[in-house]
Amino acid sequence: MSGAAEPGPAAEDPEVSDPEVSDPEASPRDFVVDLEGFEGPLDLLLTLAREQKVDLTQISIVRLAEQYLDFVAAVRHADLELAAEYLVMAAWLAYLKSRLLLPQAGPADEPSPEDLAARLAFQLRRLEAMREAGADLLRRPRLGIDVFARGRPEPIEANTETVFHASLYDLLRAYGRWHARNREAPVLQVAPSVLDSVEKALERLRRGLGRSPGWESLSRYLPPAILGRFDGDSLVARSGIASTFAAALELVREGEVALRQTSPFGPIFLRPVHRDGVPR
Amino acid sequence: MSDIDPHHLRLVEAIVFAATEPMTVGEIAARLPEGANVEALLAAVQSAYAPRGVNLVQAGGTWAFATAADLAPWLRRDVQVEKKLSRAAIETLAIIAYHQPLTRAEVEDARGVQLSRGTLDALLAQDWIRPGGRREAPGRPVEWVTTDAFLRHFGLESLDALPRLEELKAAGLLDNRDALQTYSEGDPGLHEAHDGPRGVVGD
Amino acid sequence: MSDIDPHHLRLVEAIVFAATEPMTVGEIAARLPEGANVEALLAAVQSAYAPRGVNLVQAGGTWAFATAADLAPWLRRDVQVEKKLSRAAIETLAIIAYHQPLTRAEVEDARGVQLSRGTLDALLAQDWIRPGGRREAPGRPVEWVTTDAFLRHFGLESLDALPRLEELKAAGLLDNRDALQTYSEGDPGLHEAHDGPRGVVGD
Repeated sequence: MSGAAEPGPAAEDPEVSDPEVSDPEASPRDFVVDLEGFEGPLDLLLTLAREQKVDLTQISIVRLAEQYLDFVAAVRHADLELAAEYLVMAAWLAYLKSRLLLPQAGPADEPSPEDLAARLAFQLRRLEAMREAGADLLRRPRLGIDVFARGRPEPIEANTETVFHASLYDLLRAYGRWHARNREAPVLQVAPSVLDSVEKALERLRRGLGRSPGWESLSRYLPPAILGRFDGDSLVARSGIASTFAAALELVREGEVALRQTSPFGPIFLRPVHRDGVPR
Repeated sequence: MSDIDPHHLRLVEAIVFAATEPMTVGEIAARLPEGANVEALLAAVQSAYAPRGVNLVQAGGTWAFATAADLAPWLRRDVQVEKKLSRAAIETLAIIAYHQPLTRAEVEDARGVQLSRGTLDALLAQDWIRPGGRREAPGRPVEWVTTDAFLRHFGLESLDALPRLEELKAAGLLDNRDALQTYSEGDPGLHEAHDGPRGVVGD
Repeated sequence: MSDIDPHHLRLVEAIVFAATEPMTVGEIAARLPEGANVEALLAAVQSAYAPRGVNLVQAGGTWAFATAADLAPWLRRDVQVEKKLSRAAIETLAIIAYHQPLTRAEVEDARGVQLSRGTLDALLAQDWIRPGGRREAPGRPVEWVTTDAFLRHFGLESLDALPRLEELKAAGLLDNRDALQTYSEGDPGLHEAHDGPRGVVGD
């Protein structure tokens, strides 16, 4: 964004001390500080407009455009960085100024230069008004500064109910943090295992136990996914069988069920047992 | 005020006084006996306390006791150092307060510059603004509005009490039309220069 | 009481009201203009408030305002203890709010840690989440969703009003750093000082 290389130290550049732009005593360094003090092109325009010392409704947009362009030229002359938005405004003001000075019929669907100038003036007036309104707000008696809420919460002993407190800010901040954390340090995502676990098998067994009092086939407790389509080769099926069997053994160990198998590799049956070993 | 039950009056005082947070009329009503005229009671308490050192203050829909504003010069000295709000934050707050509901892009238009990170954040952290819904427009951006906590902090009974509201309205400065639109079309001002900042788009 | 300055009377009220602890006569005197008769002022305030719902109470050499003792039966049922939500709970709530419906296991996946018992309990007790049905998946786990009470508490008109990711980012909230750090990086839109995140308290 800055201009081409300028010869010599900028401090010796006579353009920098253009009285139009800054204090004649100011060094380029002060100049940088000045520019950084502005919050965008409108802010700069507003400051320049005040130098005209007239009511904003009476302001000369042509004169203002010239002031702005001089300022920008001086900044660039000093080989200083200027944010793109300042340059965009400069280009537009140059265009507006030329149209205001050399009236010519523009395309019919384009606003007239006077209209554009009026809108710019409106925007400057509005920004100034909002600035003053903000200052007015700050001058009001403010809670916690000029005016105080009750300092001490009431110590009443009673049936207390815990109420958790959180603000919308807390909520959004928590989400933002969580999101940022996830993005910065991606957590290893392990897909949920399709294999059956002993825990799940135990849950199935405990849920089903007691529904029928007598012996029933352990195969009833296989995971729903493999029930009915018995495929001994599938890893899923084998894990289901193994975990169901292990879970059944676990329940035997805890004395909750009894197991029975009448022949090698034959079907396995189980039945719930009371704590004292008696069938319930 | 013959319909004011003195017992109810005392209860309203105690209820609002004991609360750790400002209370809505509905919350106060829920703690009073059936049929109590809460609005009238609050008005009675407010006028009873008006000449005192502690006042009953309304902010939007909520009520709380606070020290009288005119005592500020005598009370101010024992306050912790005030957190300074940036100029951008105050300007943004004023723009939202006077023009709400307002999208972020509209705030940027009004200031002619993009909002830096942290400006809305600072206002949110103070609980002075909240998202008030979405604009039925392309992108459905969030609209920002001020909160009752904002009103309370600045001692405003309602948004109608904003300083110089009538004057600004009369001057047409609260109209949203006729401004240069730099940001509200989504592109942060980077476009063909001869179009002007965001092409000086008309309505 | 001809020696009672009405201005001093109001000051005493405001000072005692705003104090975070009951105050001694000496502490009150230190904040009043020289020569004020603090004892007489306190007695005057006490008698002025005696018939009201709020009284000036002396206890062990200190003075404080308190709700009138005879109103206790009407106030007692309303007492609530405010606690800040734990960081785990607020994060869980935020994740459910943005991604609902979610099962417990999905919340745990998202946060990378198991949920402690109290976390969902606290959100449930607050009526901010509720079971919204069951996931058609093995085990048919409960799916959690947020409630209308959640929307009310956080001042949201609908879930749609939650700022989107890019809006959070723009507001400076999409950030893993502490607010304190964020605020000290010289961005022109920032506070000069900040309390840090309110309410994000670890368990």
